[in-house]
Order: sequence, then structure tokens, then C-alpha cells
Amino acid sequence: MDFSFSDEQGMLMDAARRLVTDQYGRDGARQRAATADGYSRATWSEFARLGLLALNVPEEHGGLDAGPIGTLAVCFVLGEALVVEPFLSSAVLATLAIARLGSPEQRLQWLPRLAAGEAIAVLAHEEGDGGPVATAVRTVAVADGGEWVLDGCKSVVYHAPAADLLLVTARIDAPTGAQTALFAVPPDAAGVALQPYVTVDGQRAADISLHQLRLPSSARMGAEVGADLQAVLDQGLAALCAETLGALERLMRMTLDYTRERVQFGVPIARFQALQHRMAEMATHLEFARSMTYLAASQCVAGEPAGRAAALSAAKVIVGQAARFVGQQAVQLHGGMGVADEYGVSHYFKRLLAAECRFGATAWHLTRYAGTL
Amino acid sequence: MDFSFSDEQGMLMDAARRLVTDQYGRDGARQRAATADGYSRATWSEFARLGLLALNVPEEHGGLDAGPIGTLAVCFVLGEALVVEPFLSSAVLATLAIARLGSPEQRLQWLPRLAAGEAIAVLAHEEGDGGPVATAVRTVAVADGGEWVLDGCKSVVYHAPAADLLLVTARIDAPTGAQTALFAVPPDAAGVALQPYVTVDGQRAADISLHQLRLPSSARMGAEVGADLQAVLDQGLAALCAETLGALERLMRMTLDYTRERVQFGVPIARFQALQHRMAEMATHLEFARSMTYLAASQCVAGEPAGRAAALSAAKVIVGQAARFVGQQAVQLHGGMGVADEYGVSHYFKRLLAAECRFGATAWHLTRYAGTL
Amino acid sequence: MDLNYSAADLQWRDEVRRFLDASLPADTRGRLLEGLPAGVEDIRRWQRTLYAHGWGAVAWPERFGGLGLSKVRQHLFELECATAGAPPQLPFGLKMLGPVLMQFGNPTQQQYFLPRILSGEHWWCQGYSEPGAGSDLASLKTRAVLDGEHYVVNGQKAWNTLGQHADWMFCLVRTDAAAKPQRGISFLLIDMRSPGISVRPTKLLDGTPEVNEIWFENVRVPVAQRVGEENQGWTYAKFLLEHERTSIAGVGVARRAMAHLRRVAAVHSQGGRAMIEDPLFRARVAQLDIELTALEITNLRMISQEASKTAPTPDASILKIRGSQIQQAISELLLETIGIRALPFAELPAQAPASPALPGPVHAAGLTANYLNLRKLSIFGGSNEIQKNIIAHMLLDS
Amino acid sequence: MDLNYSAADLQWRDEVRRFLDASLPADTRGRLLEGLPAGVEDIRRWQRTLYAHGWGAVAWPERFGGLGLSKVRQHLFELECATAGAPPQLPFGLKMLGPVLMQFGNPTQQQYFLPRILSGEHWWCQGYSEPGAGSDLASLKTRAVLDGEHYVVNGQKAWNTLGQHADWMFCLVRTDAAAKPQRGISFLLIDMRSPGISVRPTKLLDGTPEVNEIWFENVRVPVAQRVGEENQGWTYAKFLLEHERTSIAGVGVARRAMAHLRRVAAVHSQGGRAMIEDPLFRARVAQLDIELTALEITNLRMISQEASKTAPTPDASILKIRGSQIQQAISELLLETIGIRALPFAELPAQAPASPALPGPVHAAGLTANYLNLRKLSIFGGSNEIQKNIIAHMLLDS
Repeated sequence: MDFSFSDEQGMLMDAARRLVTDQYGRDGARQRAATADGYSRATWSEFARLGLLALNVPEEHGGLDAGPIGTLAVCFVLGEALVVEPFLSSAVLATLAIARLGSPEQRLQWLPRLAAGEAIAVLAHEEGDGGPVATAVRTVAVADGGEWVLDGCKSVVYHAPAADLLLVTARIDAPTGAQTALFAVPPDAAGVALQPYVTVDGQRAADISLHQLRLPSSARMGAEVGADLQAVLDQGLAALCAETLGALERLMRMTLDYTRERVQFGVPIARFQALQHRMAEMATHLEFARSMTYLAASQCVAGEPAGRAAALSAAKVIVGQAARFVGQQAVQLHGGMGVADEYGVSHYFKRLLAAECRFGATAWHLTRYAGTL
Repeated sequence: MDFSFSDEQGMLMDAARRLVTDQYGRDGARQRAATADGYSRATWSEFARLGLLALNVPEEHGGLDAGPIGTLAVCFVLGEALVVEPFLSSAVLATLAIARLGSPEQRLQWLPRLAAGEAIAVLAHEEGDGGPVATAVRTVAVADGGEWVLDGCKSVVYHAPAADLLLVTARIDAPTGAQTALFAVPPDAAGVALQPYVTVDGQRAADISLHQLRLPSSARMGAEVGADLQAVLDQGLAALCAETLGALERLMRMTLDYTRERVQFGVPIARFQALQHRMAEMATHLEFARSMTYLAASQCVAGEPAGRAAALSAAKVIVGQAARFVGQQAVQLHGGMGVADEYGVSHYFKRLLAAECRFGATAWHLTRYAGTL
Repeated sequence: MDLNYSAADLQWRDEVRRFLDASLPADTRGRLLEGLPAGVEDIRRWQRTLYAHGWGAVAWPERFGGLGLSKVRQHLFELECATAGAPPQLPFGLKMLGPVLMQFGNPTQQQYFLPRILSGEHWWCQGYSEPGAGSDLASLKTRAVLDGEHYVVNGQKAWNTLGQHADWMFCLVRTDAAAKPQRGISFLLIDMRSPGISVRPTKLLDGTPEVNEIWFENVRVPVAQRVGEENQGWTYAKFLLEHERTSIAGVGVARRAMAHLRRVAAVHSQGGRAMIEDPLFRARVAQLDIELTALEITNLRMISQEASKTAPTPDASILKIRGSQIQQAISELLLETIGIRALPFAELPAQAPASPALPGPVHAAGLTANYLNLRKLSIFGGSNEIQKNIIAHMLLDS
Repeated sequence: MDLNYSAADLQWRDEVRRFLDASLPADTRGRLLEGLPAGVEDIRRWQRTLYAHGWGAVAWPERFGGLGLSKVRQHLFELECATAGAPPQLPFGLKMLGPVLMQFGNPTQQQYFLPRILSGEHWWCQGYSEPGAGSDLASLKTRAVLDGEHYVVNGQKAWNTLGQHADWMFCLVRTDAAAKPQRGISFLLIDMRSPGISVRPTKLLDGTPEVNEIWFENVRVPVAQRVGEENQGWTYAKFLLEHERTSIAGVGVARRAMAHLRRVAAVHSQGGRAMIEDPLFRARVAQLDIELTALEITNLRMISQEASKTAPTPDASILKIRGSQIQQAISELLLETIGIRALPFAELPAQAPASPALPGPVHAAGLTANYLNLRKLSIFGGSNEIQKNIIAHMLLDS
């Protein structure tokens, strides 16, 4: 039983913190949200230079293979600063998917480029039906004369507008039952249409429609990918929890600082017991979220699938409820400053809101967990 | 739209208040709970003398026919003092049932005696399956040679140990479908067995088992009694809400008084903002409970059945949640005094707990209401 | 006790309904029933429509151009308007300043300003809060110094709602710096086109520029635009705050939102099932619907009993807290109804009937903005913490 | 980071399980797994059994007869004992006084008292709270005046847990009335059979006589029974309060209650369906089960990191609040599981394995008493309000 980070994980955190300090300053997230891309290519190069994009690249491909705990350490720091570069999308989800499911050629083709920041890949899986489940796919792939033909829709794919590669899941109806398959898809292929937009947390995403998209047979990654894809989705969820924990911790700190400074009725409002107790409750949510974020990552290292699913759902429920409570109370305790978009709280509040909705909302995970009782 | 009591209702409240002041003093409920009967026959006579037992007796039988609002007014006062005499059981539920469903002979036989406090009757309907629904009956009545034969069980019938008459519901399988029927049953009839006990709120109740209970055909009250029985049950629930409101209001007052007097850290604990805000929340629950108690009684006067069911469920949810919150917080704010059985809070807490469970628990009513959406 | 509306009340309700059917513009109605906020032009146009019908201020006494409605009928009017999808009437002139002028204004002020509030010609805003004095109004710092027939005003107001559109502001200023905090305040009416006023709109969480910072630099205000006595402004402000609270519960708006929630939950599916069929979700909707009923009955009870009150009560604070909580909770459930579709986000266009341009179902388009916007309800107009202080003091000091 | 138990930890757990299988009396186990509290004799017998096995105080250092277990293995020990249905070990001697004596007691005190705590020969109780000093310990009034080789103690203690069975009490008394509130307090060990002590048990909500009022009238206590220095008692009391909190979260007991909840909810039907099949109820059970997992991980994290702390943390207060809330919430759900069967009520018999004699299903018999009894959790040992004060001060002053 060990809750500490290794020296190597500590160094990763330091690297991430250096990057954030150098690149983000006080208002980096907001500045980036106002640009057309929604993120900074220069910062992305800096991620690569510091080796952070190789975090989930296997050692055989020159990566760090830092695993779920290393990813937690980095994502926590990125969450503190509300980093908007496609780290979770490309350097965690897509990189893991390629490393686990790509052919030797696909791995050689993409992993070095992803690690170098020369390409961005995203996993296009979610179809709006609830949770991060590998088998929840309605997009269909049909074999047709040595090619695959895909039809379907993908919902709210983060960072898809920036992607050089889409990893698309689809269902293949085989004699042994439906299988989930994964395909490498160039975003500019005929039959692929992106509807890009800004998300509530100021990031970029797109809905993707696939209409008679024809792919060569080599585009298929792996065979029956269910278990591996589930492991990738689980790591993504754990990483989202880590990001969210970072945002929660910073927002808690901001709220403590604000209430110590803000004077009403002649005293700092931190002196009011009702607000003190609220902050004690916020801190309690935060500590529970921290524990469950650690549990989520730890389960991605070692858990068997059923126990892992229950633990991840439990983690998402606790982190999601912390996001709701801490976010709302931080706004409330900031008063007018909390609801004015130009102050910092607003950005954290929206990031926490997005985290609640992504990878299955709180109610979805609670229901899934209840099914395991 | 009128939220005030009429002069006549005000006089009823005054009468009830006089009775409570004279008979109960500071510790009347606790003293009665420690006796074998669990209530005071002398007090019961006083109820009769003041005319309160004639509250729901029709005018043609010399009663006041005061209706649901008059009943609310009286029950509110009785709830304030945690009165344990069988007012709700006998003078509301059973009296209404006989008045609505009894034959002329049954009415003549029982109503004057009930009004005079010479007899106590109880309605034995609930079988432990949830809510106060006229049709939720598994006890069976079978016609056999001019007699009825009843088999079944009744759960937690308040004041049954004191009753001179049981009004028992049973299901009759008729060619046109199952019907609910009501029977007048002497408690000492062969085939009737009472298992008496004390309830959590210090009152007396019993489980009643009916085994091959043979009754003359004249024991049946009314024919298809569903709608009338439902109206009686609804008035019982409304009266329970009123009692509970009285208890809530008194407990709120006790908590305000206690926190003003109790000194910790050199000041009355009512000065602590966290406790102030808690009491503000308690008061808010109380005001919602008051409104919904009024609505419940008002619906019993004039509502059509479907709307009445929804309104009563809404009232029970609000009153039940108020009972839970105000009860728990009153205990919490009284600290050690709150959990010590010898102080007053304990008794109120348990009465509120019982109110939550009776006539369908909060969750049951919430689910029923959700079904009407 | 009779919790049913009288036949005459119901007649009034039917009259309101007929009027709404005939006169509420379809574009406005459509926008509001979809959960989108009213635009500035919706608000202006609706006030003109009401005025033309003689209903510019149904609550005002007849001698000032109102209908002198009972509180119960005022409630019915607001309920019917809100649930039908009518825009709000701006409270600043009608509910806040109007009653102050009727009570404390001189005849000249009454004759000039009241008809222009009624017609919608003057858009009023409120100059109370300051950067250092949000909940703590008594500590306000904006100064007014007498210079002949004018006050010269300097200072800054904050969290001013919709003042960027306003023609006039009623404003608390400090006229005696030496007096105790609540003394030495005066109540001025300021023409927003006066030289020296600058207005900076601030976006709320949802991106709408709904509040403003306003600076006064040597703004000259004629003494004739002072209401009542110098240094007695606190009295008028307190009077105003009490009148502001008549419809503070927001029952009508909450009922409209609840109807919207039930529509969206019946239409939007997650996991192949309409959300309203999910037992957990349905129970949460039921709980809120019940609380909303309790709020409405409590509101009616409190306004019905207002006339017979002998001492101040915490009624308004109770209604404000629970009203804001219920509206916020409905907005949360609406957000949860649509799951991942809550993520695409665009600021709302200012005018009816347009929805924000986003992919995905139309019913999802405004829900995130709505949720974000309504966070203000528990903060503005006296935060819920302040309201709880008020309740506790009334409970404990009585 | 590795949230799995080490192989050696798991070996220890298995050893504890084997011991429990072999040694935990079936009558005690049956009673506790049904949700009933341990009786006094259950507690005495279990301490003797543990002592005979050499496990009288697994957390104590080996030189005092303990096993010197790591915090993680202490957690495992308590978790396994609780979930198997073992009675609690009384904390007063083992967790509270024991560490104080080891740190501040003289060798004579250590040699006399520690082995008798270990064996269960001495039942200890705590003399801290007073009628006017519940949460506010520093204001205590019980006086001790030096008279030759004795202190003469006069005063009253309140909310004393299980002291009616106690042989000894450790007690805070005021020895210098002139000093500041937290100075002038001494820490005495008092033989409960001393002349001048009277004990009045008080029933809690469920009817069990679990706390006492205790009066001291000229009770003579040898100076040799003072721990540490005169007037330094506050230091020892603080040290003790910190040690009291190691297993403050109550994870084991909560896990046992959760298992019980799931059993009862699977067995008890309402409306023809087992409660666990009701989606709303099941979701509430799931929520609590998740919170309990979060509590356990948080507990493990906090005790794992205790050694590396450089400053005081609010950890113990967080665990106390959430632990008590979760236990109380489980007791509420248990109560709701059985609906109307929560109404029949009888006080619990004091001894295993009897349940109260009530009609209705056996599993329903103790649930109301359990709910009532556990209301104390958020009050005794520093109310949750006090704990929140502590958390806030640590957060805001750091």
C-alpha cells in the first residue's frame, strides 16, 4: 500500500509544472480559447520537447511507457492550469490505442510522430449514449470487396478539428456476434464530415459523420478489440479524473485566498462560520476525489476488468460530485466575481462542468455501479 | 384563496389547547407512554366533554361535522403536545369510516358512543406493503352460508390494543373483479389475535391476525367501499400531516430557545452563524410543511380523487422530509441533550420518525407522485 | 381556509389567458418556451404591448395608471404570463422605483416619471452595489457633493443589471461622509446620458453582457432629482427592497422551466430510453415538481397573509432562497437530461427567435447557457447567505 | 503508488481471518451481524480472548505487549474484526490512555496499568466533558485541591461513555483556578470505587444506558495517580485526542453495516418486490457504497502519509465527519428498507445473542434502535460542527 509518487513520476510532474509555468502564465487557457485553433502549437512543441508526449509510448518505440500513475501525475498538473492542448485526446487515448492495437506498421508510422508532436490523433468512439463502454457502438463497418465501408456518427470528439488521424470504432456483425473494430481514418477522407464547435470549457470538438466511408483493409487496427479498447477508455477516464482533481485543487485554493482577502461588513469573509463550514465541506469533497482518482489509476495498472469497471464508476461518481459541489460553491463564495466571466473562477467552473459530462455523466456511472451490487 | 381559520375552527383550536394545557403539562406524553395503556382514559373523557370526539360525527348524529380543516386545526394542537390518545385513530379514521360506510344501525350504534368517549374504534387496513391505498388489501373475505369468513394479517394498527371495535378491510373476489369491503369486527371474536407492542413514538399498536374469522353478514359495512375508504384514508393522512406540523413547530421553537440559552466558548451557541443558517433551513422546511399540510386538508374538502392523490403524496413528501431534516438537526443542535432520552427533544424526534413511516413513507409517495407526471 | 381560487380570480386568469393568446408575439413565445432568455427587444416590445392594453403595471394603484390588483391576482397575472412564454417586465421601474416615487416622490417627480415607466419609454436601472459593497450596502462609497442646484457625483457602481440599455438610474450616494454608515445616504435619479458617466458591460458565465460597471466622474445631477430628504436615502432603499420581494419566489418562471424540463426529458434519449423513463431521473423531476408546488402555495400563503402581519417576517428571504434553489435545480436537471450534448457551447444571440447555431438537437442548444446564467440567482439581490442571516435574526430575536 | 496490499499484508489479513473463524464466539458474531450492538459481556469476553492470543493491543509497541503493527495492518485488523462481527475493543484504555501513559506516565504507572488494560482487567472510562463544557473542554470546572499526598476532587462530569462499568477513569481536573482556561488543568487517574463518586446512567434515544453523569464529592486521589506534571494536563489531553483518531473513520463498522443493509434489502419486500430491486433504493445503496470506498481509501491514504507529515492536517476531522455521516446514512437506509416495520420498538436486551421481542421479521427488530443510537456519532467525540471549525482553521491559517 503506497500512495506516493516515484522519483520518476515526480520528475514528470516537475516537467509538466515547468511547461505550465513557462507557457501558461496566469491566463494561458483563456488566451488560447480565444484563438481559432483553441490551443497553442508552440506549447504543443514544448510538450514534445520535454518528452511528455512520449508518456504513453512503449519503450520499444522510444517512449517513457510511464503508465497510468505517470499519466495521473502529469494530468493533475495540466488540470491545475486548465491546459487545453490535446494531451488527453492524443497523448493518452489515441497513443494508447495505437500502441495496443496498431499493426507494427501503424505503430511505426504514428507513434514517433505523435511523440514528436508532429501529428495529433484522436479516438472517435462516443456516440452520445452514455458511458465509456467499448461495446456501445452503433456505427457499422461492412466488408465490401477487400474494403471496409463505414456509416455512423460520433459525438463530441474532443480535439477532432486538430487531428491528423481519427481512430474510429465501428461494429462488425460477424457470425459469432457483433464485434467492435477500430479503424485508422484520415480526417480528409471522402465520406468523413466534421462539424466543429467550441465546448463549454473553451476547448474544440466536433461531431463526426461517416457516410459510405471506404477504407482499405489495412485501416483496421487489431481484430476483436473490445478488451484492449476498454482498457484504453478506462485509462482515459482515469486521466480525466486526474485533470479534474488538479482543477479542483486549484479552485479550492483560489476560494480560500479570495475569502481571506474579500472584506464585507468590516471583516474578511473567511471569518464567517457558515462560509468556513462550506469550505470544510469543499475540502472533504476534494480529499475524497483525490483518493478515488488514485484508485482509478491504480486499478488501470492492476485491476481485473469487472472490478476495474466498478472502481472507475465509483471514482467518476465521487469526482463528478466533487466537481459539482466544489464548482458551485466556489462560484457562490466568490459572489459577483464568481459569475463574471472575466475572472478566473468562471473558467474552472466550466472545465469542471465539462468533466462531469465527459466519459459518462455521474448518474450513468452511479447506475452502472448499482448494477454491480 | 384563503389561508385563515374560521372563527369556529379557531374555537376548536382553543378547546384543544385548553385540553392540552390542563391535561398534558410539561411531560404528559412521556408519563402516558410509561403506563400500561399508553394513554389516559381521564384525558379521553375530557376530549369527549369538550366535544372534540364529535369533530367528525355528522350533524344528524349530533356531531360537529367540522371537516378536514377543523380536523387540521385540532390535530395541529395535539401534535404540538405529542398527544397520545387515540384521536387520529378513533375520532378521525374510524369515525369517518363509520359515518361514511356504516348502515343506519351501525351509525346509531357506534357514533354516539365514539363521540362520548365510551368506545374506541380503529381502522385496520394497512398490511405492510407501502402506502395508504384503499385497494391494497390481501386479507380475504369469503362468503360461506350467510356468513363471511376472513383470513389475513393487518400491520401496525395504532391503538388497536385499546379498541372496542375493529374496522377491518378485506378483499372479496367477485365476478366483476376484486372489491374492497369493510367489516365491523369485535376484537374479542374467535379468530382474531392481537400482538400488541409499543411503537417507536411511545404509542400502542398491534399486529392483527385473522384466522377463519366468521362474521354475520350484517358485519359488512357498505358495498363497494373503495372510493369512500380512500377518502377516509386521505383524511387520515392529512390529519397526520397536521399533527406532524404541530410537532415540527414546537421542536423548532425548542431549538431556538435552547441555542439562545446554551453557552459554549463564552457565547450562546445561537450566535454561531453555521447554526443560525441551519435553523434558517429548518424554518424553511417548516414553512413548506405548513403550506403542504394546508393543501392536503384543502384537497380533502374539495379535490377530485386523482388530483387529491397527487397533492397528498406531495404533502407527505414535503412533511416527511421536513420531519427528517428538522428532527435530525434539532437533535444535532441540542448536542448531548439531543441524544439523551430524558430530555424533550427525544420524544419529538421519535414522533417525527413515526410520522415519516406511517401512511406510506416518503419514498413511496415520491414514487407514486412520479407516476402521475 | 380554502386554497382554491375564487370564481372572480379564475375569471381574471381567463382574461389574462385570452390576452396572451391574442397578443404575445409568436417569436418571443417560441424562444422563451425553449428555455432561451428574452432579448432586450422582446422586453421593450412586450411592455409596449401591455401598456397599450392598459396593463403596463397591473399592480399599481388605479390613480397611477395601474389596475390595483389584489396580490393573488398579481400572482396569477405573473404566473400566466411566465408560463405562456412572455418576457419579464423589468422590475427596476415597475416594482422598485415606482412604489418609492408613489410614497416619497414629489408630485412633479410622480407626474413625469411614473407614466414613462408605465409606457416603457424609460428603461430604469439600479445603482446600489459597489465593488466593495455587494451584500454590505451600508458601506457604499459613491459621493455626491452639493454645488448650487446640483449634486456632483463621483464613484463607481458594480453588478448593475442591464444598465447598458438604461435611460435612467436610481442611485444611492453618500451625501454626508461624517455620518454613521446607514445615515448620510441620499437617493438620486440620474439621467444615464449625463456627461461623466461611463458604462462597461461585463459578461456573465454564459457570455451574456448582463451586468455593468458604471463610473461617475463629476456627474452633475439636479437637486430636483433627489427623492425625499437628503441623507434619508436608506429609508427609501429599505422600503424599496421590501417591495422588490413581492414576486421574489419566481414561481411563474420556474413553472415554465419545469414544463420545459418535462418536454425535453420526454424527447431526449440516453441509452435508447427517454430520460423521463429513467426511474432515478423521473424521481428527481418529481421531487422538484413537488418542491415547486410547495413554493407556490407558500408564496400564496405569505402574500395572502401580508396584510395581517404585525411584525416583520422572514417570508421574503425564505421565498428568495427556495425560489432560486428550485430554479437552479431545474436548470441542472435540464443539463443532465442531454448528457454529452451539454458540451457544445455557443453564446446566445441577443434577439428572438434565434437559437445558438450548434450541431445536435435544437432542444439542447440553450440549456448549458441557461444553467450557467442561473448561477447568479443565489448571489444577486442579496445572496442566499445574506437571506439566511436575515431569517436567523428574525427567528432568534423574536 | 500502489493501492494494493502487499503480500505480507495479505498474509496478516489471512492470519486474522483464521483467528476470527476459530475464536469469535458464534453468539456474539450472530448478534453483531444482525446489526445489534455488542453487550458489555461480549466486549469483556472478546478482550480476554484477544489477550490470550497475544493480540490484546496489536497497535502497541512490542515492549508494552503489543505487536507494533504498521498502520495499514492495524487497519486490516480492525476491518477484519468488524466485518466478521467481533465486538469493538474499548478505546479508552487501549487507544486513549495507553499511548499517554507510554509517553508521559512514569514507570510505576506504566508497569501497573498497561498490562491490566491489555488483559481487560481494568475497564477504563474518560472524564472530560462536563455539563457546561461539552465541545468547549477548556472551560471545565471540576476542581482538584492538593491536600498532602492527595488531590481532593469535587465537581461533575457528563456524557461519560460506559463509565457505569468502569474500574478506572482518566480525568481532567482544574488544579489552578487562576490560570488561563487551558492552563491549570491536570490529568488524574481515578479509581471508580473511591468514596464520594456517584454515577447516574443516562439513556440514549434508543433506551440504552450508554452515558453517565458522574459526581465527585471530596474524592481523594493519591498524587501518584497524576500523569505527568501538574497543570500540564491540556498537553496530554491534546496528545490523546490525536491518538484517539487513528481509527476514527469507523470503516470496519460501516462495512459491516453496509453488508447488513444489502442482506436486509435483498430479503425485505415492499409492494411485492425486494427493496434492493427498487431502482431508487438501489441507487442510494450504491451511492453509499461508493462513499464508503472513498472513505476507506482516504483513511488508508491519510494513515499511510501520517509519518511524512510536516504540519498538522485536518485529516482526522475529515474522517470523523464523513465516517459518522456514512454510518448514519446506512442506518437511515436500513430503517427505510423495512417501511412500516420500523414502528414496533423495544429497547434492546443487554446481552448476546437475544434480539428484542417484537412481532414481525427478525431482521427488522434492531434497526430502529440502531438508527436512534447512531445519532450520537455526529455529536460525541467533538461534534461535526467542531470538526468543521478545525478543518476551516487549518485550511485558512495555512
